[in-house]
Amino acid sequence: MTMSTLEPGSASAGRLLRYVDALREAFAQEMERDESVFVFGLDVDDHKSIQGSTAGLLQRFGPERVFTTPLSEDAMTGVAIGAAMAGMRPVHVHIRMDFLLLCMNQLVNIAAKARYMYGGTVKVPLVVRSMVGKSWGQGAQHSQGLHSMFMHVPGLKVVAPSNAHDAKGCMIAAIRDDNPVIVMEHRLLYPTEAYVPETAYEVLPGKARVVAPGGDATLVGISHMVVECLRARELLAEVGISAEVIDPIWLSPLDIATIVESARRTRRLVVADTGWTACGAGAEIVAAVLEQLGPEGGIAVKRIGFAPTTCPPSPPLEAAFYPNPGTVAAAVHALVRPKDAAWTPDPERAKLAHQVQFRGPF
Amino acid sequence: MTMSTLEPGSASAGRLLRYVDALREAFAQEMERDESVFVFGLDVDDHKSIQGSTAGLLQRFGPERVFTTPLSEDAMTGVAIGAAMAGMRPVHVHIRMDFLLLCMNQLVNIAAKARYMYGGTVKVPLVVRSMVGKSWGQGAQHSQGLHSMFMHVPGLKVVAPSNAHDAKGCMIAAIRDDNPVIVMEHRLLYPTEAYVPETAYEVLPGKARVVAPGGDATLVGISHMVVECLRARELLAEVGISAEVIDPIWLSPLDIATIVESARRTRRLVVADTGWTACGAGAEIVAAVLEQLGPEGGIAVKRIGFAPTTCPPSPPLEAAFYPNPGTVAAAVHALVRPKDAAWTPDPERAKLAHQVQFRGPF
Amino acid sequence: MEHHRRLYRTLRLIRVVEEEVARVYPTDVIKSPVHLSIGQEFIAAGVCDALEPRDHVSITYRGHAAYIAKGGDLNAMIAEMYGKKTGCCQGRGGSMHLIDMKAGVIGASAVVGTSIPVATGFALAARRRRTGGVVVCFIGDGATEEGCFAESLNFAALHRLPILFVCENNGYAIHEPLAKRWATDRLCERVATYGIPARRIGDGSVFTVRDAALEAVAAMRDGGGPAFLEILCCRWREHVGPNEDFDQGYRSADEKTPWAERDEVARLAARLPPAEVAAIETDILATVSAAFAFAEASPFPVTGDLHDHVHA
Amino acid sequence: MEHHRRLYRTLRLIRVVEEEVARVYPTDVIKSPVHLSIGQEFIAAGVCDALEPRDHVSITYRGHAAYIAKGGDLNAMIAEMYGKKTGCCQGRGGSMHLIDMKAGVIGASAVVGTSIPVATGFALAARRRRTGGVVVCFIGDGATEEGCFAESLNFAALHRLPILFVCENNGYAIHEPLAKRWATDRLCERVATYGIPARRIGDGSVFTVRDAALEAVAAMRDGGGPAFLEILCCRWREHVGPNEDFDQGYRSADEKTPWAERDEVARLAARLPPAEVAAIETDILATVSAAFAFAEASPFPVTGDLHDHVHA
Ligand SMILES: Cc1ncc(C[n+]2csc(CCOP(=O)(O)OP(=O)(O)O)c2C)c(N)n1
Ligand SMILES: Cc1ncc(C[n+]2csc(CCOP(=O)(O)OP(=O)(O)O)c2C)c(N)n1
Ligand SMILES: [Mg+2]
Ligand SMILES: [Mg+2]
Repeated sequence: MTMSTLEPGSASAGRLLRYVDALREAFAQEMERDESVFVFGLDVDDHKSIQGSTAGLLQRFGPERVFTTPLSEDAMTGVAIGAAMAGMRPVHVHIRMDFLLLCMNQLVNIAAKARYMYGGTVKVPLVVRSMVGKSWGQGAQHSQGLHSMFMHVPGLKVVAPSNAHDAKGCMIAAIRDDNPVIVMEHRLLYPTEAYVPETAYEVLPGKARVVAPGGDATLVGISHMVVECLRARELLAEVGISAEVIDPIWLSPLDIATIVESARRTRRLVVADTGWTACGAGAEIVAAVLEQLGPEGGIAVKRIGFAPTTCPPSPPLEAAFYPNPGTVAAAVHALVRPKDAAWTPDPERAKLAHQVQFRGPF
Repeated sequence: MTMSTLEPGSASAGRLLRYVDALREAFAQEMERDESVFVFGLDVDDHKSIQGSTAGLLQRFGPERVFTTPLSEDAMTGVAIGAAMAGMRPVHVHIRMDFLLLCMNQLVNIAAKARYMYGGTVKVPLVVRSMVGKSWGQGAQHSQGLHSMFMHVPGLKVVAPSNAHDAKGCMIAAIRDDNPVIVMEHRLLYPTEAYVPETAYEVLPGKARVVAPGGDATLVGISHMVVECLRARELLAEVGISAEVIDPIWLSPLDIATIVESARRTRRLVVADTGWTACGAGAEIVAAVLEQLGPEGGIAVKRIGFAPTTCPPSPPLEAAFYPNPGTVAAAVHALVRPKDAAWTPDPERAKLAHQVQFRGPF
Repeated sequence: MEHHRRLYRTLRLIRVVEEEVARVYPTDVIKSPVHLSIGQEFIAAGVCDALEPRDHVSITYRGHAAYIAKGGDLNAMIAEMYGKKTGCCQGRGGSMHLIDMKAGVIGASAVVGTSIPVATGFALAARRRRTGGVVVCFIGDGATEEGCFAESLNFAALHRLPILFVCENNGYAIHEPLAKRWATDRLCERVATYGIPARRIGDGSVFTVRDAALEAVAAMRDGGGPAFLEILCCRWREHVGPNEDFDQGYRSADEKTPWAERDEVARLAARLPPAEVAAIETDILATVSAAFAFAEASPFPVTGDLHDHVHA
Repeated sequence: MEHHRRLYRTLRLIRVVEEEVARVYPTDVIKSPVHLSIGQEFIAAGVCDALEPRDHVSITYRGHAAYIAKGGDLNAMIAEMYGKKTGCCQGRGGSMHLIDMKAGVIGASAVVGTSIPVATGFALAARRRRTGGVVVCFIGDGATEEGCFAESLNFAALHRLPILFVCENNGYAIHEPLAKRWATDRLCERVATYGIPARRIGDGSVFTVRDAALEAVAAMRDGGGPAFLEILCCRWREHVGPNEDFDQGYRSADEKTPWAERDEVARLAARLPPAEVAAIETDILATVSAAFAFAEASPFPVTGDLHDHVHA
């Protein structure tokens, strides 16, 4: 299926490519360009090659630059940090973001702090790839979007590309960045397509993208939720509400100015996240926008994300756990027309195409 | 020195006790009451006994219930979880909150989720004690307040007592709680005194405390920052600004209603935290208050916390890294009198007594 | 030989359940990934035969065999895989998080290795409460690479906890062979340096496994400390999912051949009177089809249940 | 014996620096906790004597000795402890995070053990870039209890990385003795099961240490994999801070006696011509007092520096 958030503007807009292939192209091009780039992590070199995102790299670059590891996420993260400090550019791959909880010490106590606590004498050009799993029984420990924990920590950068174009551009930017970058990919985005230039390019921190314009509410979607927000926007349009959808792309550093500008105009801000809301990215965005708007404040705000529970695999519970275009649209509607009766779009129409298709195995 | 936020109201108000001794009393009373309570973790049984907070417990309850461990924070956390699932009530002690980064997997992937993912068939009555270090060269890895990471995760409770009275009451409540509770203590609070009842009592989740009333601004202080907010309030009073100071005590679950009620009245909300602000407790409080206030919104907000850098040990840098009564007061002033010139209290007067006294070693 | 019959029944029950799971899997009634233990049943069956009700077992996401062998509720297991309210986790766990506290099955983690210290904590509690119970902690070969394995061994040995670690060494973590993960295969030797009796079993025999477990458990009940068994085995199916995967190129079907030839299920059947085998078979088929029918008939949880059990 | 003189100079330099740190400590000019290595100098001195400039060492928060022995800038070290802008971390590290990338000192962590995998990563880079360099990773006995130690050993051995792990076993982690932390003391035996040559040195001799390091490093430069040394030693001072602590009840002064009797600093001095010792002493005192004067005279960072170096 096609889910292109970036229309072809010119010849240089590239071909339609899947998110997973865009990632793979980023690795191949950067490994070609720079000898110091290497890709490692559990299962990067097997025939499944991380859902295909590392396919062919072993054959092309050899086992010194593409290799699996023992099940030792903590030490392997330290190894990546050391190699990065020594001048290499490791890309450390985790098939689930949940496993980063095993490496928090290395990421937060070492990677994030090394440059600062060593007085600027070292760099840690490290990329940590991690994937958020969703639906079909992923359950408690294979489903978490933990980006807000990393956004909390100075010294780390965090990026969550929502489409194939940004997947390639952000990954290349991350690899070239001299700092540790946590890349949050989303499993459900892997088959989605966008126009992707063939040559290497960077989608750099500092610029959020207004994905679709609107005047009644500002709708910020994170990662996969960008896609669901676009669908919510369509549903809202049918009842005469116009939502502006913004993709922050980079979560840290965060381009808050673009969101502030939009919210100042629409007076309503909804953040839809692929994670829990408490101390989440949505809390950060809401608080930062309101600090910047200052006394003029007075905008209505709402965060949407995972329900405040562990992720349950049973389908009816899972459906209630995750936000979806219908719940997003309903939340926007409630802010825009607070006096109206609550409105929820027809659940059938609110379903997302790629959401429905996905079925196991992992 | 005396820093009593709770005045003696009656005979039952107890004696003046230091924070550290209040903690110790809580352990002793609960261990006496319930055989299944035990206290373990690195160095709980040596002559320094975690700054004195576990002093005497070994002698009284023996090495089966009070013991040190190998340097294996990850596995020891799992051991605590298993023992808790099996019906014990472990109190697992870490002399620095920074070390919890070694146990994130066990805390987030197991402790927080066990009851939910096992369908309510188990309980995890676990207490994790951790201390925030501050000043005098603690530096990058011995200074972090990581409560917001835990507030993010459903299934965990988080508490940050700011005075001796709450230290005892919250610790007893945490030990009796059937869920995993992360207790964030603060090293600088250890010598501070408050009136503490002799008998056992619980300071339960669900009720924030209005520590001092005021009409111009709502000032929420977390952990140690409550003390600094009270000092800021005095400084503000001198220029005719009246700040209401609120101590949430429990951060998760959070009594947001008390804060909302105050902010609705004062129209200004400042949260002063002992941690970074991005996706921090302050972001959560600001966003939750604004969601609840709804369209009436229109209040001015500001978060204060660690500077967005790693903690540097050099004194001038450290002084700039931490918020203090002067910076808190200045922030409130800016919200209350946005058109006035910025005002900063005399730095000498803004210093905190116990802050000045503290000098190493650890 | 009463225990022969008992072992056969357990082995056969596990095999039939797993094959039924594999059979219905393509119909999408199972709402979780499944990690089958076909070919590895002799380990759980042999070890759990040495246990008593007061003992605990800690299992993995590849835990169907041990769950069944320890006497976990089969209806609740299948219902859990179907995502039903009657599941052992009320649909909140799925196949990777089976638990049955009544039967002494203390749960499973989908994060490899992380149940090792949790199991060690159960052993600490057993020691402290002087229940006389022991804990068996099942793990895969991959789990031994996680740091918490070494940390847990040291702690268990230091405190002489009653815990038997059982490593099911099937030679692979997903598709990665030992040679790409282990510097050497001197695992038992390493574990022994903690003062933990460690033994490697390579003959694939359920009886050898059972005897080793009996011996280890007896020593623990006498106040001995932890023990360790590394048991070689072969995973007959793909890592996750219902199919074989010898056509995927990462391993050859030859690896399975010797194991298939000495399949314990068939071997034990051949040594029992045919009538007895037939009776057991009838019984098992009834049990298993009842369990699937139970799962099928059970209701799903409803949306309103979502917020239950976040806190106790 | 040129290397005898060189070793003595290093030993004595470390001792004098540490004693000066202890002396000035009560005046509060040092803005960090200090973990002195007095009594343990022979390890860093012996090991680093086997190294070349292209080699790296990873140190701990008790890292003054190894920092100096590898040739780290002394002025920058003392200035760092004073919190000065001229410090090796510009006042952002403090005594627990010394680094001198020019001298091959790759930094220290205050979270015990966590520098082990980082050092292993440097060894991976050295292998990949074929620098011919090796890495020495200094750790305490306590650090071996952390899971990342086992994980790192396995990985280093699997990839045959050029890294020498040196465990300074002083018998304590803060005040906790080995007996409360280690199930057994068969550490070298355990490390050997990874295929890593492992040796325990108990004689306290800087020469024994140096010879063992030379041998290990030579093998690595020839393409050999990792090696391990466990070196027994005694911490003469308290865990953190400038004082002795034999009066605290957790250990007796007798523990120090044999070590003090064979103090390598005194022993090597006695074997050199007195005039040479005196010349070295003059030189060292000048160096050390210059370093403290440099630190004293250097400016503190200013508030405006706070946000530097968060990102590269
Ligand atoms: C900590 C962690 N890392 C990686 C994974 C992905 N993963 C799932 S199963 C598995 C293989 C584990 O192998 P082993 O322990 O030998 O068990 P087996 O599957 O062979 O029974 C891996 C790597 C995971 N679930 N958890
Ligand atoms: C992960 C971690 N746990 C606990 C501590 C507290 N701590 C600081 S030093 C130390 C002892 C370490 O002992 P060892 O490795 O033997 O080194 P030594 O101090 O004896 O040189 C401990 C437990 C810490 N800094 N980091
Ligand atoms: Mg395996
Ligand atoms: Mg030591």
